[in-house]
Amino acid sequence: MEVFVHSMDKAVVVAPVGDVDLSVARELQGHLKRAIEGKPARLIVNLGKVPYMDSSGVATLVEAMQITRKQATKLVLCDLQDKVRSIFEIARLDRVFTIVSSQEEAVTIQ
Amino acid sequence: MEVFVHSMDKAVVVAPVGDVDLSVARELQGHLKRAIEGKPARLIVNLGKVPYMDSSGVATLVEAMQITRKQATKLVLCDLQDKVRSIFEIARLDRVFTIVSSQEEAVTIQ
Amino acid sequence: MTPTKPQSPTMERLDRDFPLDAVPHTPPHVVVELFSQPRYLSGARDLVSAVAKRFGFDDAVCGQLALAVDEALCNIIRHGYDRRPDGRIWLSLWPVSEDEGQPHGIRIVIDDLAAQIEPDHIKGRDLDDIRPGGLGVFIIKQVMDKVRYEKRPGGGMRLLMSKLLPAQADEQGGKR
Amino acid sequence: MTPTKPQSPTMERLDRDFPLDAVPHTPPHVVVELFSQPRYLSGARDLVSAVAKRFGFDDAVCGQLALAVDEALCNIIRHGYDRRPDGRIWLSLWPVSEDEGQPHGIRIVIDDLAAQIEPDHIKGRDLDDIRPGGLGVFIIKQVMDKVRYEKRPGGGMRLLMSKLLPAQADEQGGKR
Ligand SMILES: Nc1ncnc2c1ncn2[C@@H]1O[C@H](COP(=O)(O)OP(=O)(O)O)[C@@H](O)[C@H]1O
Ligand SMILES: Nc1ncnc2c1ncn2[C@@H]1O[C@H](COP(=O)(O)OP(=O)(O)O)[C@@H](O)[C@H]1O
Repeated sequence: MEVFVHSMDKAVVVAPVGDVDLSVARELQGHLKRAIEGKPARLIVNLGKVPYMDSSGVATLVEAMQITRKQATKLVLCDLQDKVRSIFEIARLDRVFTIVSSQEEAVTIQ
Repeated sequence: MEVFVHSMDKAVVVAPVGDVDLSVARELQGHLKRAIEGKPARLIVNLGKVPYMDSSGVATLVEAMQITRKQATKLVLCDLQDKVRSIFEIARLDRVFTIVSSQEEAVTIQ
Repeated sequence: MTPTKPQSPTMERLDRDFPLDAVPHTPPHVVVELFSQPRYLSGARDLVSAVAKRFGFDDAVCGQLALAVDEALCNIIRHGYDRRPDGRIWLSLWPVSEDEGQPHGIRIVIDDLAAQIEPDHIKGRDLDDIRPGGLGVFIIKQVMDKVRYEKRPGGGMRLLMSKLLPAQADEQGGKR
Repeated sequence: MTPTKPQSPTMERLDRDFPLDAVPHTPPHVVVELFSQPRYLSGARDLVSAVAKRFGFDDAVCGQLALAVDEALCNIIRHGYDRRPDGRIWLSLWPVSEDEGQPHGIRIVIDDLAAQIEPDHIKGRDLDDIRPGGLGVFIIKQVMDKVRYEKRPGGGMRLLMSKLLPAQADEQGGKR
């Protein structure tokens, strides 16, 4: 996994590339924490280049959600591939997260 | 692996879908033999949907080449994915076969 | 070397009526033995997905079977071996009884030599309690038709699971 | 159960200077034991590709390593076991000595219990002689840095092969 971080005007985009499993979950956690610390209005996690995620990856995102809720940061996930969407559905978290199809939508959705 | 066969005016297109390895090489061989028996002017093997091929698959194509050379059928391979191109290069067969990038080209190339 | 040591070197047809959460008497068709290291998860799940595909599962279910195995292995690495990198894990695969090479499903058994825990204590959390973690066992049970944990007589834990192909599941009243 | 049975249950660091075409004294990190059936080729090669990726090989080389293993397994299925579906094959993987979790390459050993043949008789054909078949051994030797066949003392054949990561290959004069 590699992680690209892109800071925009009012949003930070964190875009991991590659499978997100137990072997890299901590690394993703670090990137998310640093992004959250900057208190952006919006934290966008672009999963377009993540073919696979297990519950370690999901746990990292749940944790990010809990921290962002305590500050004025809106967390949005975008561009999920089918296999990744499937784990959110199985875990019934697809309603808990704000999930949109494209990064453009992630920037504008209220 | 599935195999789609499409007969056009002067060409037959054989398009396997999926990995072509020892477990399916004989099945592909059967499809190629039947296509060749019709003595088409051109036999196009579209590999656009083949992510992987091992030497069993390559052997099937070499065999098809040898039969087509004995009759007035021109064999053209098209749309190879990188991993599949790589085995033709390693086996130094990329110069022995006529290989083009698209099916359109495969229909017209002389 | 593997705890699911074949009792007979010949390959018998698996009995269709053999319980789907027990270890068959025939040797596993594929066994992966690996160290308890997260970097080997991807290899294990890609193998499971590829084998399931050959057994006839569609791509979506292959991905889910790989996920279930990944979750089980993660739990062994994290809870069983407490992240020690030198624990051994055995992942064994069988086709469920076959008609002319077409299996009716897949059996997966995962063995370890880690600390034993009461099988009843291995359970997923209530999904309404949203917190990081606590999803692995729930996911495994969602994905598989049958799931059973047991203490291995020789030490360590064993997870037995299976999933039938849709046509078979309909016939035998399993989950799709 | 596997012929490359670990001699020590602890995980030692592999010696960087240990010959790259010998079986290390440390247990393999991953062993896949499978029946000699073509339908298990895809699982074996997807595992090899995923493990190689974690060891640091780029996607193209991962694909080539998977191909080399596939060719070796095909040969065991076709020549060694003469397409019998109940032969056993063991595929063992090790990282070549590691610096802080970053291996220098991969070692692959493949064992079978099939008929023995003189290692010298296992050779690829002349590539100019274009005919169907006869490419497997040539491909294996093209892809890997070191390749050696031997008769196993206990019966069956063993193929030992390894490939270093580009940086290491430069240093040690291996192929890229
Ligand atoms: N292989 C195992 N060995 C020991 N305990 C386990 C194992 N698998 C699961 N458990 C127990 O079951 C609980 C639930 O597991 P899981 O649903 O995966 O969530 P999590 O691992 O995030 O707590 C774990 O917290 C652990 O106590
Ligand atoms: N595992 C093996 N067991 C026995 N013989 C083998 C094995 N691998 C290769 N050989 C021998 O080496 C020859 C060359 O193999 P290969 O290059 O793969 O081409 P092919 O298998 O198409 O003949 C084979 O024909 C066979 O005689």
